[in-house]
Amino acid sequence: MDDRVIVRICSKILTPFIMIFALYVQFHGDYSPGGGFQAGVIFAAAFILYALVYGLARALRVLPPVVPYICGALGLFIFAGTGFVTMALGGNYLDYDVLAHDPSHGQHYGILAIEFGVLVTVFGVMVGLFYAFAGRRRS
Amino acid sequence: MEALGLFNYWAVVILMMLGFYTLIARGNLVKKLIGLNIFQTSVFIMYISMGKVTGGTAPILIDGEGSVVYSNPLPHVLILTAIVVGVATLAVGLSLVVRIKEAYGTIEEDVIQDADK
Amino acid sequence: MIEHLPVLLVAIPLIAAPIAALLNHGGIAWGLALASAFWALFAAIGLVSQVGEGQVLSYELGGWAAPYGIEYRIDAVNAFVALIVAAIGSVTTIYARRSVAREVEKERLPLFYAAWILSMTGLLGITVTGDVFNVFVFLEISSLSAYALIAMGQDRRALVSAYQYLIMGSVGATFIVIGIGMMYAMTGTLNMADLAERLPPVMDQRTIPVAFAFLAVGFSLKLALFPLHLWLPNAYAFAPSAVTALLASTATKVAVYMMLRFFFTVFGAAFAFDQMQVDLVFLPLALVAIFSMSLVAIFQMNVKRMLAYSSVAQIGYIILGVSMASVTGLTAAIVHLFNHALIKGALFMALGGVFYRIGSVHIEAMRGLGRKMPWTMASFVLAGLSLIGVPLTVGFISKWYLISGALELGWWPVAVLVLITSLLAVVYIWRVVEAAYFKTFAGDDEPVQEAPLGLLLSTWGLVLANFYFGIDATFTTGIAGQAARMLLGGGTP
Amino acid sequence: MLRSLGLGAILYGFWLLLSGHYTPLLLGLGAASCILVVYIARRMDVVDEEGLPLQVGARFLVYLPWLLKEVFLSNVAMARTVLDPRLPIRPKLQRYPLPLETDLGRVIFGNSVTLTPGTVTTAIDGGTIEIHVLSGEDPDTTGGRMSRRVSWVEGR
Amino acid sequence: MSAEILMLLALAVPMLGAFGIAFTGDYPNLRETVTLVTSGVLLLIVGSLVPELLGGGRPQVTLIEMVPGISLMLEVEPLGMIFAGVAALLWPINSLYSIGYMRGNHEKKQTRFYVCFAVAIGSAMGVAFAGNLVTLFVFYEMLTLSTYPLVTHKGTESSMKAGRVYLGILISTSIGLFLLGILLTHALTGSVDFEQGGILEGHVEGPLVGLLLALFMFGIGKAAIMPVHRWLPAAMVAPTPVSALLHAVAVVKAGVFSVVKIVVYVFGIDFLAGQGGTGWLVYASGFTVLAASIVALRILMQQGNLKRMLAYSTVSQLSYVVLAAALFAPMAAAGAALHIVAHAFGKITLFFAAGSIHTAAHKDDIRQLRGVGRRMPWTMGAFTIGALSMIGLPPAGGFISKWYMMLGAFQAEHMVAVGILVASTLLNGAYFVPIIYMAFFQREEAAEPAYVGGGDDHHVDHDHGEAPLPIVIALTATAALTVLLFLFPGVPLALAQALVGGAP
Amino acid sequence: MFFVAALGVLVSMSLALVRAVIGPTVYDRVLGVNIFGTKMVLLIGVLGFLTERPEFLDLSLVYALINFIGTLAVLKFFEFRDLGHGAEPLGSGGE
Amino acid sequence: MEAVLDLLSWIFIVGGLFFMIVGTIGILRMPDVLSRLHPAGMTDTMGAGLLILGMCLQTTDWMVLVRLLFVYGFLLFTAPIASHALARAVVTASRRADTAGEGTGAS
Ligand code: NA
Ligand code: NA
Repeated sequence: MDDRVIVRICSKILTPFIMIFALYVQFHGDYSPGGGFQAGVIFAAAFILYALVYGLARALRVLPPVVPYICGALGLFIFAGTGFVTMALGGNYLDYDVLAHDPSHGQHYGILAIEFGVLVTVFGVMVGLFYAFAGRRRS
Repeated sequence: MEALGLFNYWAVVILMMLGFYTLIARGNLVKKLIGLNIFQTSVFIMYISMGKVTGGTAPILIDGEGSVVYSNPLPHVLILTAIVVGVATLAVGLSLVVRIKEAYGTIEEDVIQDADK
Repeated sequence: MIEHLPVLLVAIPLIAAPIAALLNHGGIAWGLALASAFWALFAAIGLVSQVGEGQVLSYELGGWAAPYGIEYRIDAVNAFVALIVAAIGSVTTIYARRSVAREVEKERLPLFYAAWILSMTGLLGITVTGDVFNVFVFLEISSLSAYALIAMGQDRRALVSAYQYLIMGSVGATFIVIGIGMMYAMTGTLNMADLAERLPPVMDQRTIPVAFAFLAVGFSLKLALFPLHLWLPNAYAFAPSAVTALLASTATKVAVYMMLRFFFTVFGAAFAFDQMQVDLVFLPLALVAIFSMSLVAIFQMNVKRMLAYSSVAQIGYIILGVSMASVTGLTAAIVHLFNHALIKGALFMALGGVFYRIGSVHIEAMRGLGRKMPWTMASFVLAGLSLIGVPLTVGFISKWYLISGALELGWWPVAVLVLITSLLAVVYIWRVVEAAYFKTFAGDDEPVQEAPLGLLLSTWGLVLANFYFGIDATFTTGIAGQAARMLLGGGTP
Repeated sequence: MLRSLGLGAILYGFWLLLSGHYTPLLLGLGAASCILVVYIARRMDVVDEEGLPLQVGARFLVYLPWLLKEVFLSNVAMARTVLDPRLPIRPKLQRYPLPLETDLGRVIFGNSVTLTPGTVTTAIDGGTIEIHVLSGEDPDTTGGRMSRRVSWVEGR
Repeated sequence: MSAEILMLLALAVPMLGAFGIAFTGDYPNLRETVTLVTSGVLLLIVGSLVPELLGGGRPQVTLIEMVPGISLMLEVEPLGMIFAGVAALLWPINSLYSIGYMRGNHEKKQTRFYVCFAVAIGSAMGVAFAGNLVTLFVFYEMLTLSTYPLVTHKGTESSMKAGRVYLGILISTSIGLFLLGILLTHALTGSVDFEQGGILEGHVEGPLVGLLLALFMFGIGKAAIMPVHRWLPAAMVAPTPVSALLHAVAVVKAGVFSVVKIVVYVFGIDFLAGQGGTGWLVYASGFTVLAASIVALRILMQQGNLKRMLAYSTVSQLSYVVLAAALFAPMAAAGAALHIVAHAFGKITLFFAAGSIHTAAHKDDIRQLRGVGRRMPWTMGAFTIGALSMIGLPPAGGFISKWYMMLGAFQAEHMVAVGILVASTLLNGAYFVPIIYMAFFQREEAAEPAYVGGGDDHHVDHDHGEAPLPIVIALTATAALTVLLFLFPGVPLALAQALVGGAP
Repeated sequence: MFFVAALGVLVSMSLALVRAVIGPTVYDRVLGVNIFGTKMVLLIGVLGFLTERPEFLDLSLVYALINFIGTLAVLKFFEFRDLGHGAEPLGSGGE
Repeated sequence: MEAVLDLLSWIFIVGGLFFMIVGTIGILRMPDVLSRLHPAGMTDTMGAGLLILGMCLQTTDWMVLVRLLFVYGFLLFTAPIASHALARAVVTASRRADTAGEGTGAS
């Protein structure tokens, strides 16, 4: 019989809400730039909570270790790539105005893209780090 | 308000000292990192509590002349960027500590130094 | 295309780094590193050619104009530094392939090269940006990747060294960000040119000197000014050979550039030297660094460590030039940025060749190597002569300007000290020469081969550069002199 | 499947409450986010009668005010204890049988006990619960009433 | 061929020769041919520069502008011509001697030896033709570095130690003092050029002149003024041809040459004569002359190492040159220039003789020399001529140069200098004459225990004759040159007079 | 009003910090830090009101979350000396 | 109306601060970890609750209200879990120490 029933069930309930909160922070980030970072931290926190309660083995099954690695690099790629897209569209590097007909929409999309890059990187780094730590004793 | 500003100032200074002390005085590598992080956090608090950084304009949507423009989001970005950098530093530091622990079997600085003599 | 050059210099390596990490193949990752390094070199040459006559290039990132957005601003000073970084980056990347394949596990290669590219990106970014906070961001990008690179050294002490570097480097970066925050609080801008305009009216307030002090300490930590150099010797000694070559010849140089930029462009020489009298602190520290670290180098048995201490001493020379706050002194400092990069790059690369073959850089292990690895050791000796400051080498040019600067100011004892410490360099370089040429090989009878061609070619490339720019220094001293005048002219040109 | 849809709906409601901006872009992003989260939650295997206890929803809302009242009362009592110069406490660990059938019920009960100052759940082990009691009053009066109400919430 | 091209060739030929030697290293005969051909070609080149110079020409060529205002440039003037002539003349002879010596003694790493030798000669050419202080310094340092492997040639612990002393003193004085002097000159005058009459006039006054002079005099360690002379005795562990190179052909000559050149073309004789605070140089060099002679005398009395005694003799002889230059009198300066030549011929003869004895009999100490004159008449005959030149007696070239120096001392009315010259002549006689007497008139010591020293594993050979033929030819040639200088001092004298501004 | 609230919260935080510092057991410290954290959540909210930046409330939610997970992680670490310890064997969850 | 709201806010906030500070005083006064958990609970339940209630009365912004309630809901949900986890850890650790002690005592 599992004697950690309280923690187990409560985190079960909590996890989806944490994740949706992360995405809320993410997509409302353009009103307060930098949301991508918080979102990444929160999203990673949801995973870390899960791994803490259910054990690393199960967390690894849900999210294989290569995923955070890829995320880390992919985020940077999104960030730098957006700059190139704006440049390809005739603007300066990271000049979002050119991303849509209406400059303000362009800025909106640009910030969304950048922030998404940040989210992916931060998530990858945090989870990767947790894996690195939690996985040590076993190996 | 004045008093609070002053309080923040002292909180920053105390945190900074605390972090710096931990950083220097502790032999445990993880504690050093924690000290570093406290030290950096104190700086973020300083940024937040500095009137001109946050007091200017709130990063919300404001209406310009007919078209929607975004206000200066700078202070917010600065703090967040600094925090990201701090977290990344912590991440690299901790992963180093993990590997040090594997290589030396300890995370106490003096033991490590003895081991390499 | 050409108008995007300032940002492309940084952006292309920036996007190459994640690709290198994602593709997960060591060879491709190296190829990407090489491509980005050569790209940076190409772009840097383009930039240098555009700022030759004192022009300034400005590039605004994103939609926001200068005070809010980030501006990249290129003049003779940073174009030259970018050229140093890109050139050394290219040579060391060529060098890295064989050397790193030997010293770093295969699975880690993609990550290694991703960090390698990021490190270069950060350094290039610091040089081109005209935004003080952006400086901090790039500084941390380069530093964090440097910590990761150092930790990939074979010896477990590499880990501890990287950790110590991380702690001290982060403290330095935090000091810098404190200073930047204070300046922002006082002026409401992060743009260097704007700061230069808005600082003078508020300079009598207490915050600005405090900000200046924080920045000065932060930079001193990053550039390993004695006695804040403690992280450097071990970090250089235990990092993979190629990493040592890259960092030793670029990282501290860029930190010096950063300091020059803040002292001269942002605060202005008058504030830094007349009001804050930073030279009163820097001059003695530089002299102590030059003397004591050269002395310490003599007693090192690990040759890499020996050269690391020598680097701290050489940084002392650069700071000495800065403390003069005269055209000649600054020219000496800036030209030595370039020259020392050539010298130390060549020396560490030669040592990397030694490590490649015999797996050690202990002075006892290098006995008799002059015969076993003639080309490698010849390159070491020639670069060593340059370090000493023998005529026809770049080291001589640096010393010439440095001592001329000292004599112009009537700083007699300083000139003498610089010459005396050159002699200390003779001593520590000659210890290696004697071991390599006049003692018999200590190892088994196993034949020791010459280093691989790729290593040799890149090492010799730098060695020849040591002589080329030592014989015809008109280009380097010309641009350094222009940069010095520009910095002393106050503000941006 | 139904439970997944339910989770999605609840999450979307949560999103709408937080968002405050009801543009097509953000509504679309919200929907996409909910789908992503439900997908991950299913992968995590947390979408079940414990992870999304829709079955107790209504009864729990009835139980909550009573719980808050209990919490308020014991808070006041605890404040008195703390401020009493003699600090009249007699802490001890006690074990009680739990007349509850589901893990969810036990969790609700255990958390309610912890939430009321003066008692902290230290362990739930199948049919028994171990509670740390601060001032030796028999918690049975509270505990008894509470377990009955939780049993009702549990609805079995 | 124009003079400019000839000057460039004078530098390039030895360097190319070094490459040729390196490439032919596996074939000793071919290698030695390359050495001899190269040295012969160099002699031709240098010789063909003389007429232009005597015609009053001062050919110049700028190699490259290193930094704005400072170039690597070459210029031929009389003093440099004297030095270059001596070096170019002695190189082929020394090469011939080296072949005999190196083969006769089975020395190792001969290729490295010849390569470094060629580079050293090339550097000496650079020193001789240097058109400004920086160029002079460049080649001066090259000379130091290229001779270091020669000094440590044997690779033994003692030769390593000697190498460290050699390099330590030469580099530390050149970087610590010489370079500082150059930089100070540049800071004061904005120029580093050599000009007739000097460049300091009007830029510097008073004690600073003395200081600057000291920086140059002690900075040019190769001139071996006490106390920076120690490298020279230390370096005598090297093979004899190297000693010849050091003492006669290039190294110490480069030192005293630089001293004279700087006194004449940077300070200017008239300028120095009019300055206070520079008189000390006469006393410093005079002290060196006497002290080194006394040391040499002590070595004689202890029956010590012959080459070591010759080394101290060199220290003292070099200081003649410096002393003469320090008199700031035209006649003395001419004497100084002449003495560079005279001492070169005489001293190389002496070292050749010492090496000859070492090769033939493995004898290195003075006490072993009894009776050697009868077994090796050519060698000891040449030795005698060399010794006469050192003392300053006819029929050796040393007489001419000492004569001019004496005249200079009277011209400057410097009676102390006259005294020093007289006293040192007596001292020189006192340590050379007994050796000649021992060699020719004393009987050989019998059954002496094997002498182990100098890192040499040969046993003393008591039943020996003359040295190998190349050695004998070489030392006869240099002895002949010493006598010829006495008989026909025309060309060097003309050059020496041109140096001090007299009509050529 | 909010100024008083901020001051009060700060007083409470300092008291919690005292417990965290004096210990004596590691659990006392965890408790102290945890309480300090939950009070920080409130402080951020109050400061948001004080500076009229209500979006600080998002920040306090984030902080509350981190505080909670951090506490759990530390406790788990002290129990198992390993954050990856499996609370249940593979595949046993959610039957 | 506004004055009434202000008054209520003051009452709630002062009340919240009262429970909060008394709670932390309790944390300091109580003799052992488990006992300290009880007053700790006060700060998160009544302390935070009343404080947030007071703040709720001061806002007219629906979004702020929602967030304040979420913050409190989150605290109320997680505080007992954290307390329980801590208590459980303390009890488990002390039992472990006891059995270890008995083990050594018996041998
Ligand atoms: Na409770
Ligand atoms: Na003599």
